[in-house]
Amino acid sequence: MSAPQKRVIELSGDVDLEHAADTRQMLLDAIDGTTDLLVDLSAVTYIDSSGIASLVEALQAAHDIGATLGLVALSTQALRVFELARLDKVFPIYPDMPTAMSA
Amino acid sequence: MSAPQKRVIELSGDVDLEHAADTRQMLLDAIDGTTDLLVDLSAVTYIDSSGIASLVEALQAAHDIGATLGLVALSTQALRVFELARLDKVFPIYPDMPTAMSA
Amino acid sequence: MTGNSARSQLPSTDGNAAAEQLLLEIRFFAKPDRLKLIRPVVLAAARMCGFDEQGGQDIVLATDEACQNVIIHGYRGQPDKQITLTAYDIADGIQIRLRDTAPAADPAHIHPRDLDDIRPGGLGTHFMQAAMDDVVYLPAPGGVGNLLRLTKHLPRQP
Amino acid sequence: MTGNSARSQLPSTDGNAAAEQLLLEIRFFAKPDRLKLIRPVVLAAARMCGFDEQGGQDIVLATDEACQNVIIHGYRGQPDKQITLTAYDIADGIQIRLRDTAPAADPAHIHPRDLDDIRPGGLGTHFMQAAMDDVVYLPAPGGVGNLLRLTKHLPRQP
Ligand SMILES: Nc1ncnc2c1ncn2[C@@H]1O[C@H](COP(=O)(O)OP(=O)(O)O)[C@@H](O)[C@H]1O
Ligand SMILES: Nc1ncnc2c1ncn2[C@@H]1O[C@H](COP(=O)(O)OP(=O)(O)O)[C@@H](O)[C@H]1O
Repeated sequence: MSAPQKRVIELSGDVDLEHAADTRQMLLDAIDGTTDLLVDLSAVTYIDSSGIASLVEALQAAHDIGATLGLVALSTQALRVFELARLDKVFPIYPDMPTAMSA
Repeated sequence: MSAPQKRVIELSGDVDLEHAADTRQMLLDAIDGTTDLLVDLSAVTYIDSSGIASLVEALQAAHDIGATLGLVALSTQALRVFELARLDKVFPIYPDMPTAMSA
Repeated sequence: MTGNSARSQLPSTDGNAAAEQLLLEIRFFAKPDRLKLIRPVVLAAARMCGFDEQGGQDIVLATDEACQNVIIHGYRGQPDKQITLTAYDIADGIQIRLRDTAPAADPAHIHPRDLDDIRPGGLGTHFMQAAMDDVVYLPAPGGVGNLLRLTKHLPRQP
Repeated sequence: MTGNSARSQLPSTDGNAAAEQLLLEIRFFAKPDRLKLIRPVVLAAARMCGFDEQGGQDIVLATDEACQNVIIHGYRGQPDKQITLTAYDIADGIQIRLRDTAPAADPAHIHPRDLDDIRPGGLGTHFMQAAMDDVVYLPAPGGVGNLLRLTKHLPRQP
């Protein structure tokens, strides 16, 4: 495969206010080089504005070091939330991991 | 097929106190001859003691006219409730419709 | 007025155990169509207390049957009466309390049918006993009505 | 004491509309871990009022965001404060009311960030506006606190 290496971070369960601090830390910890990041949301059962805030912060931190951050396998609920926030054009969004890996 | 004809009744959604009168009527209405009955529970989302009561009443009405009444495709929750009531040995219980039809 | 109940303070505990934590209080009219609103929140509370899906479903069943009995036997179908449900995290399990303002029930008359005497009905209290570790009928604290306490402990870790 | 709130009567309506029907009242402490108990009951209430899965999820999101704002901005994280949520079937939709006892909020200061100014935060009130038809901040009836009214109508039948 000739594509550059990508690091995958998996979020799961309710990405909500209760887990906001953990989510933020986990995402920011992953941004430690120029590796491009993919956030796998396939196991996310619910996401709210606090989860979105962590992802926006991580996206900006990734951009700051010249990396990218894409979102993979969003549920209908998650996609809806990104659309409502008009962030579906800001984040690269991929339907599944093979598509994301070969993008 | 050499098996006798069987009539299938489908229950769906929450077979609970709210729907107890309808459930009871639907089951008793189906017992109008000697046709053997199969109650398809595959679309049942929840069943409680009121649903069980309707099924016990229907079983007894079926027996009164020499018919049988079997239960098909119980969810884990439904099977659990029949087991707790020790009715899993009283009703014929089939995992799926083909098995029930050829029994 | 809704405003009154907003200002009366939620109890942090009922005074029994320091380790118990009130998860939430729900009040609803004693009508059969309300039970579908109660079941999902009881399941979520059970999961929050550490029960698995099966344990949660048992707790939902017991609570649902308890509410049915208040609707049918306690209030005899009067739809303007209310039930108050509180759910507590008791550290090693869950406790659900149901309060009503129905005439005092006599626990001696509350029991399931003989399981071998197969007939419609008479299973609700059996499900409550089978699904929970402890089922206690008490007079409501402070007067009118009943308090039913349903307790279930987490299975011991292997 | 829990007994007090059991005996204060649930309002059958808030006096606004004859067609509105109280589905239930939930009280909980203003803590982030309680929101997972609230979401499933709001979804069930939305389904009961006739909304489809997508409509129900929008109502859940708006309610969750409203609770978050009370927890964070209203009560500034004080975990011993409480929120009272009531859900009404308004015949052509649903109304969710949230009451708190936080200092009166000034609606003029409650608004989302500019959606084009991409930064973390500032989206909760946008989700509430986008998901619901009507979002109204009122003083709590009878004094201390705030009342937030979230209303959503069913889509017209084609
Ligand atoms: N909350 C209650 N108040 C008064 N009587 C009750 C209550 N719950 C149960 N009972 C009594 O206990 C009996 C058994 O209850 P249960 O096992 O749930 O079966 P069922 O409700 O089908 O009769 C009821 O028939 C009733 O006489
Ligand atoms: N319940 C509330 N009480 C007081 N202020 C509030 C309340 N809800 C929202 N606000 C104000 O409105 C702003 C925007 O809220 P919101 O769009 O939810 O984004 P965020 O909470 O991320 O700031 C908040 O930063 C706060 O200043």
